[in-house]
Amino acid sequence: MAEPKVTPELALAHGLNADEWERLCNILGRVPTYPELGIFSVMWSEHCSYKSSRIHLKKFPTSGPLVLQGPGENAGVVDIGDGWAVCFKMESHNHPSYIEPYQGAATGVGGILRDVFTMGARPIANLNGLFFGQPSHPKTPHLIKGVVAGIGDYGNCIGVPTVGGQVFFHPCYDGNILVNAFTLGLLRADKIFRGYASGVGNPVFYVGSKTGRDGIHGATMASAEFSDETEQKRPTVQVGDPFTEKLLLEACLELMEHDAIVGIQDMGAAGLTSSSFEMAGRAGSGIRIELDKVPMRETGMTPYEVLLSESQERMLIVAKAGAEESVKRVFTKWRLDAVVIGEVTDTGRAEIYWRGEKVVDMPVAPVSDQAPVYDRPQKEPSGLEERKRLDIEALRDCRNPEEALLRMMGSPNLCSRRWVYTQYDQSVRTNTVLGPGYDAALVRIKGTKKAVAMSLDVNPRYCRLDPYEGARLAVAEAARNVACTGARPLAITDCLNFGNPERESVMWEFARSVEGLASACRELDTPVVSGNVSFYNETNGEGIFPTPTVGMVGLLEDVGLRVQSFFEYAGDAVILLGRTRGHVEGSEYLSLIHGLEQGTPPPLDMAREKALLGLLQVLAKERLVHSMHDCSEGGLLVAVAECCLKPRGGDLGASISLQARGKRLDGLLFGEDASRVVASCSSESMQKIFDLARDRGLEATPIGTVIKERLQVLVDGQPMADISLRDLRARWEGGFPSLVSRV
Amino acid sequence: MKARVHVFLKEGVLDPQGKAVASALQTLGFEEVLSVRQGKFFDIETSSLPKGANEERLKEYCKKLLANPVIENFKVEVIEP
Amino acid sequence: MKARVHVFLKEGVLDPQGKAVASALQTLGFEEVLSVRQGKFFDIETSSLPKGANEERLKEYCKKLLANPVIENFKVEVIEP
Amino acid sequence: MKISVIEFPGSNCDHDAYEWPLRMFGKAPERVWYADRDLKRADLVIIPGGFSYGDYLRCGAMAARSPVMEEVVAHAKRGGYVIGICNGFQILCESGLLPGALLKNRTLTFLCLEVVLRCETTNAPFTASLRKGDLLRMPIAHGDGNYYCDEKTLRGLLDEERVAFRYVSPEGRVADEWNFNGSMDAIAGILSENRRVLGMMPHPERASEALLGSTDGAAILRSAAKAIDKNGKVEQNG
Ligand SMILES: Nc1ncnc2c1ncn2[C@@H]1O[C@H](COP(=O)(O)OP(=O)(O)O)[C@@H](O)[C@H]1O
Ligand SMILES: [Mg+2]
Repeated sequence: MAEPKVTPELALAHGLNADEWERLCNILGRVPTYPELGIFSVMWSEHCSYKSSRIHLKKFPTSGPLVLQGPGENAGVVDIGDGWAVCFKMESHNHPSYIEPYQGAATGVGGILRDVFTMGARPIANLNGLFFGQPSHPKTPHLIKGVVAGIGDYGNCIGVPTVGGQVFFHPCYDGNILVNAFTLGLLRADKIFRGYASGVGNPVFYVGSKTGRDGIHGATMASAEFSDETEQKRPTVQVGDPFTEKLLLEACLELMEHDAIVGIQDMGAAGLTSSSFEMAGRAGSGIRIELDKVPMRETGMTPYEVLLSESQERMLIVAKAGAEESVKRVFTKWRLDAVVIGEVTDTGRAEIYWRGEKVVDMPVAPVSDQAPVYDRPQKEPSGLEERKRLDIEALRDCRNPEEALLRMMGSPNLCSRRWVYTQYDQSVRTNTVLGPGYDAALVRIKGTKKAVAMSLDVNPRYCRLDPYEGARLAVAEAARNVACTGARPLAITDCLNFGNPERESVMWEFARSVEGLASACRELDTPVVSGNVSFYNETNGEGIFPTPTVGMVGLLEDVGLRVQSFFEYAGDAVILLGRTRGHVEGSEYLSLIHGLEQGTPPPLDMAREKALLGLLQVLAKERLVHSMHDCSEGGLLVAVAECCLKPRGGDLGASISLQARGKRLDGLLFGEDASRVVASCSSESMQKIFDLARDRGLEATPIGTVIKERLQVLVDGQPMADISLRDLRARWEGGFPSLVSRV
Repeated sequence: MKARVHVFLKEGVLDPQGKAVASALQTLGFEEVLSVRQGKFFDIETSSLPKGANEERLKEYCKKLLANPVIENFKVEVIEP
Repeated sequence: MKARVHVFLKEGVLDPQGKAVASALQTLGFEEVLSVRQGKFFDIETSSLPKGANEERLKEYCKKLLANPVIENFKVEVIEP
Repeated sequence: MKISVIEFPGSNCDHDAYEWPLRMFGKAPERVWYADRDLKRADLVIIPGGFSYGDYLRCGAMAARSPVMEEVVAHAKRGGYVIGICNGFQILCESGLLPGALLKNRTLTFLCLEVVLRCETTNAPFTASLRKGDLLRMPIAHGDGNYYCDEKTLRGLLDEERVAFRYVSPEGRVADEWNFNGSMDAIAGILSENRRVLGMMPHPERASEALLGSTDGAAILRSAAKAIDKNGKVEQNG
């Protein structure tokens, strides 16, 4: 097949603008070949080069005494003591999941798993953050079913439990759903593998599945907006093969036991191109590849196609010279291809041959890390000031809290996620101490007393109203969820999902969100160790809400001290930690009951939050509480109701009595003031808890008692709600199935 | 009408199942097997439709539900009108 | 040889997938749909076999692997010897 | 008692099955790779859950035809003990050691949740230490656990009391809503004719530690160990 002539126009069609075209011609000192153009286009795509986000991401705190590997590698690594470390990262697979929900979500999971095991870690837990359009949108049920099945089938098949996540519905995702996949792996702290192609003469191995024409230009697609036209121009969709990935996982981990690997990296977005350039780039070396040696699944593939293919379940390994036989032996055992396709050189260039002919000859460094960097213009979105104004007094206060509570419990954003997570294997590997349904998942580390806690959080509505505060609230909520188990928050990974960065308002939202994450992480001493940026989540000019998903990881030194989220014993006292001001602006209540998404997100005092996180850990350590549950979307009453509905049955209710002290009912019951936790404890522990809270300048208020069968609420002595747990559960559990029951 | 609809993966789309079946057959001693692609079919019965509408109708089933146009093609076949 | 093998559920064996497809089609407005049974097929390519062996060989694939005799029947078809 | 755990490509509960006796008895079982034919003198063979061969084609179909399964069949014919869990159960059915087949769950989705099992017979090594009617809590995690067999086979299973476990309500009642995957007669596990081969969809190895929420699964392995030690070693070939 004749290759097209390379021109500035062709470059433009590859997503490279005039400046970039000039820049690449200068780097080469000539017009690129067609394969070279392909390489530039993917390496300099937003997805791979981070050209619009790079200057902002520098603001993150990324180091700390426990950080063994920060951003820049395939995944971050944090020390958890006793010689162990955890490796984790989150990644988006938004565009592919919208086009083909099942395969898009499945390959998203496959990709993030490879990022983690490539570091030498055995994946032990998955989380997923899902953001769908409104339930009534004709595409939504189909997208939900496909995405959930895809995530489940991949993780289930490979044998990594999916232990938590988040699902959020909003019309802003109607044309752009988000699928954020998180994986955490376990490794020895002194056995971290990295993506370095060093050591002149070392062989470069291609291992795993064969290469086909899958997803060519997936990376550039993830860097372009959707329009009705792109929906036509679909690339060949990548199909996940979890069975092969399982074999690849076992083979890689087995090989890592041998002293054979210099560097290893998965072929993710932009496939062989990005893995080879990035590995050589990190090591400051060169690389020579004989492209026609790549195992191919289809006939007639061109060098361009082989370089840009995004076929899944493949890895690039730079082995020690002389270790070729061990590599082959291990991969043969697992019935996978392992082929030497090239070697490391000292030229600083990538020289790629096809049937003896040199088709690519370009310097590595300028391509891999001198991609263009843009400080794109920013401007506050128009109308934001108006959106932030809300005359609450003009709104009718809640008249029937019981009805409001029932409605909220069955609503898309608050109802039980059981329909989702029963499709996920939660307990394979026998480590899951707290799975989905708890504030944070808790996974024990065998052979130690330790357990790792993790939670995904973000409230896009807050971020829309104030991206800076919204991002800080996401970090705070994730940390609080983790601390509710008794664990200490250690570090985060993030997934920054935004619209088109070439629009000033989107760039403004992005910059503010990054600053918010950075400041919050600095204040909580939870560095950012890995992450991912997904721009261009727009359809026909309609962007999503800023959605900086936060994945927080924490450590519980003694799993015996864990705290769970549900009422355990009738007769226990129910207490509220933290202060209620009645902030109803920006809340789920306001959106659901009044159809308003206005005002400011709840104010966050990070010093108080930090004090609260400390208190939660002490309460766990001193065994003073029987349950702790974060109070977030839906406010206090929803939090209490959630404490009643246990994942394993045996529900217990509560009799709650609150003082309004002049607050509006909606704010008191459904306001979303930050930094609050609902706890239950024996009456003997109460005083001790109050003392510990006071020492830290925190409020702690007794608000009721755990009882059987009903949830009863009094405000200033007046009955506000009296609901049987059976009804409450029916509402809460009925919500999700009704969303997906439409064809 | 009685009909059969075949739904198969488009050419070039990876078929992990077919691949695994092929290699299992080879391991079982059927070394002559070169490749296997797996597909689905649906045997459909309907009450009678307006004359001549059968084939069109089957295609609609495929477009609306039976086939995933992103990765699959289909072929319809009326067996008994 | 090129061949196609159909594997289908025996009559009487519950086919929850087919049932779900039928009811989904009905919900989509295709009210004429009475029943759907879902099956699998395999498109197989082999290197050439001794003359006349093709059909027998395909049946062996089915008996040894492709079909589960407890619940499934099969039908083989040589497309190109 | 000697235990071996078989590992197929794609098995993913092999670690869990391996650690099960290790945690309970402090003694590590043997690992047996699917391509080998040596069961390492096992009395009890555990066929673990997971996705052998990705569950492609049919769950358990390809594993059932691998070399090691010929040895497992021979072992069972000699009176050896076998337990197949989840995918292991599917493999046992595919290999003909147990009757019937496991179809797609009636929800057409994968299902992972805790179920309640009722012990239906104590006339088997795996349940001899239980009482009939005992309720056990443990998770299921499968997409194809909907047990099916023809009428005659079912009659046989019932007449010979070869149903080991049924899915029941928390109070111990058989009821449609608690039979999540839609299994015929709410069957969760069955025995071979000689009662020494057990296949079950739920995961006892995931329910043998208080930290993970239930210890009920331990009873099955403990019971088997007791029975095997009492009955004496299984005759070995070669
Ligand atoms: N996509 C998902 N996958 C698995 N578990 C989920 C998913 N979405 C939500 N969950 C689980 O459901 C529970 C409720 O979620 P959420 O309301 O977001 O919790 P919180 O408000 O405490 O952060 C959590 O335990 C969470 O892990
Ligand atoms: Mg949340």
